[in-house]
Amino acid sequence: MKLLELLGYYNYWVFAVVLTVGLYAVIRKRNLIKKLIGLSIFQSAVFLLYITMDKVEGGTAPIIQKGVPDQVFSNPLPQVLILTAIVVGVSTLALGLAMVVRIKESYGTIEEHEILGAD
Amino acid sequence: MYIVVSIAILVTMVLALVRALLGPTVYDRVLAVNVFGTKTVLLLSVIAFLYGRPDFLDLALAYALINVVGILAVLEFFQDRFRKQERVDSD
Amino acid sequence: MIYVFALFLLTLLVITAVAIVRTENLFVAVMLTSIFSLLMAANFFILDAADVALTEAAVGAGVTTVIFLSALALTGDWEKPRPGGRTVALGTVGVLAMLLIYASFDKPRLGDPEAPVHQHVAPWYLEKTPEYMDIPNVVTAILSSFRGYDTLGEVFVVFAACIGVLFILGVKPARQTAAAPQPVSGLRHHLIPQVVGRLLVPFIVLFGLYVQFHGEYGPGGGFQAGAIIATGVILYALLEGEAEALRAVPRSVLLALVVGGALLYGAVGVVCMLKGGAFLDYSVLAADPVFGQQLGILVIEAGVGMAVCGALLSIFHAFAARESMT
Amino acid sequence: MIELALDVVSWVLLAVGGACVLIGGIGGLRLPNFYTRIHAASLTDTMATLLIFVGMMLQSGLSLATLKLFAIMLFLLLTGPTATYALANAALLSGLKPEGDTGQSKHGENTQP
Repeated sequence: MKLLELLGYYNYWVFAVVLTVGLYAVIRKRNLIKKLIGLSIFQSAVFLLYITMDKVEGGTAPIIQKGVPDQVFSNPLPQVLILTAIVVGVSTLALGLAMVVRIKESYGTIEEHEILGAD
Repeated sequence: MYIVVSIAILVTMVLALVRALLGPTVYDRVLAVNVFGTKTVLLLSVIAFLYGRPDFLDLALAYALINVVGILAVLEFFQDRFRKQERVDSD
Repeated sequence: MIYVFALFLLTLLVITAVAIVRTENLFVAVMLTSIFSLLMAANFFILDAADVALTEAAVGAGVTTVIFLSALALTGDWEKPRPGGRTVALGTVGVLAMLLIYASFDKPRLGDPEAPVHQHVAPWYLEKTPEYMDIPNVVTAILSSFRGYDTLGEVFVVFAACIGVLFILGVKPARQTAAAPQPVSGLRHHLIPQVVGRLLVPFIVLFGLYVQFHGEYGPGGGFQAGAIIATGVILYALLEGEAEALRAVPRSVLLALVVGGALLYGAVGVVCMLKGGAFLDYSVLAADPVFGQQLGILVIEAGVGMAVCGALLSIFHAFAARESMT
Repeated sequence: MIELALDVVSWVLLAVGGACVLIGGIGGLRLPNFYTRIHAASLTDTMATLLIFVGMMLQSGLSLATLKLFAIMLFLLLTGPTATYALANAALLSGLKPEGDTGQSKHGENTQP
């Protein structure tokens, strides 16, 4: 029983590791695009946490089928939050990349230390 | 029966990921992404049947259609860079 | 049994994330990011989140890769490695990981029905949806009707991001390079992808519309449909060249789509107020409240689809136009 | 009786499809250079798609799901080879020459695409 019970927490551990990998990329890497990629990994980890919480044992996706009498459903609420968060995430990512392109044109580099040096 | 097929697909995904990480030339990585995409479509269809909810096949259909866009975008990206390199070499 | 799949795919997810951060070549990082998004969609699907998986698929496979590649084409392709000790960064990140893993032990196990998150609001939604809206897809019902005001906020965020990108990339570059911006021709000499692509684009757009209007009965809705249709037009732009795609869907139409989608959403809210209900309370839209809700959901999903499709496409064209300038 | 026959046939198809997928994965990993790997990956892709989807279609009988399965199979069969062709074409154009019989990949490091 111990292994199966530990297995139940595996999702949270993966969330913790992917979150810290994303944070490491944002902190450590100096290339602005690599920072944005790290940010999107960080975001995906948070999405994974929300969707892990919505799963109910033996439940299916919350789409009510007419015929089936009593059906166990997974929790629809986190899915709604994450659905919009993904599209917003891509839009802000595009905004970030647009700024990186303009930084490259005015500073000639997208390495953070060179930009700070140039100022 | 679906479980055996999904296990086979998952193992192939691992192999494709290893090829994506190792791949010497960049085109190996593009090939790995292509293989990975096709396997995801297969995996999603098999799991939709495994869960007994065949009306979720829309997801696999979406992937089947959209996968090729990423690959062509990569090749377009390479073609531009190759053409820019040629222009730099010529003048 | 789902533990086997979840175990496999989550481990792959961690490996891909670490690989993305470690590679020096940014292009390889973008390729691994598209694998990362494929894995995320598979994970969402296994955890019973069909709508979210479809959104991740529609957005992750096509649009994210294309936007990243356009940005890479305009900036450098290589990342300068950073010498020096990594101990400080690794130390802080390691401590944070330990804390998070320690905190996860008093969380409910995966799929535990008695978990507090399933006790309060979710059962109410699951009961009230057949009663108020009578549509099968509870996620779309919550997204568009119970939390319609919040989704309105989401549409305005996408709208603002699109306008932001257009402003930032609209300005002429400081140093106009001497080379005349030769028209970016599509994959000209690739005959086979062009023929197949020309055959595929209508099906992608048709599938996008199917996802749009199928939002009540199965996984689907405005966000996914907008992303899928945008991916279809991006495929057309890749094959025929960006100028050709602009001729097919000109910029004025794109801006009209973005503004129209957001306005349509707001207008439905105002109409509800005019007919005596609260803002975005669709039951007053028609005589029978259930039909009014369904009508309201259909119209605002169309508004969301238009806004997202227009925003993603104008972002793509802004990047592509920038590419042909430099 | 028919039900049993259908089940057996679809199981066989699924098993062979799974084996095909596995062969493609292993081939993609072990073969020496790019052009041999592209053979392994793409040929078995198309074959496995055919087998697995026909196997599943037999299981689901005449229903909307069968139509969706057929549509997925059709688009996969359409886009898979196209993507592989475009990939091989781009690789050839950018100077990655297929090896003769030397077998070792000339482009060791991926700095030069």
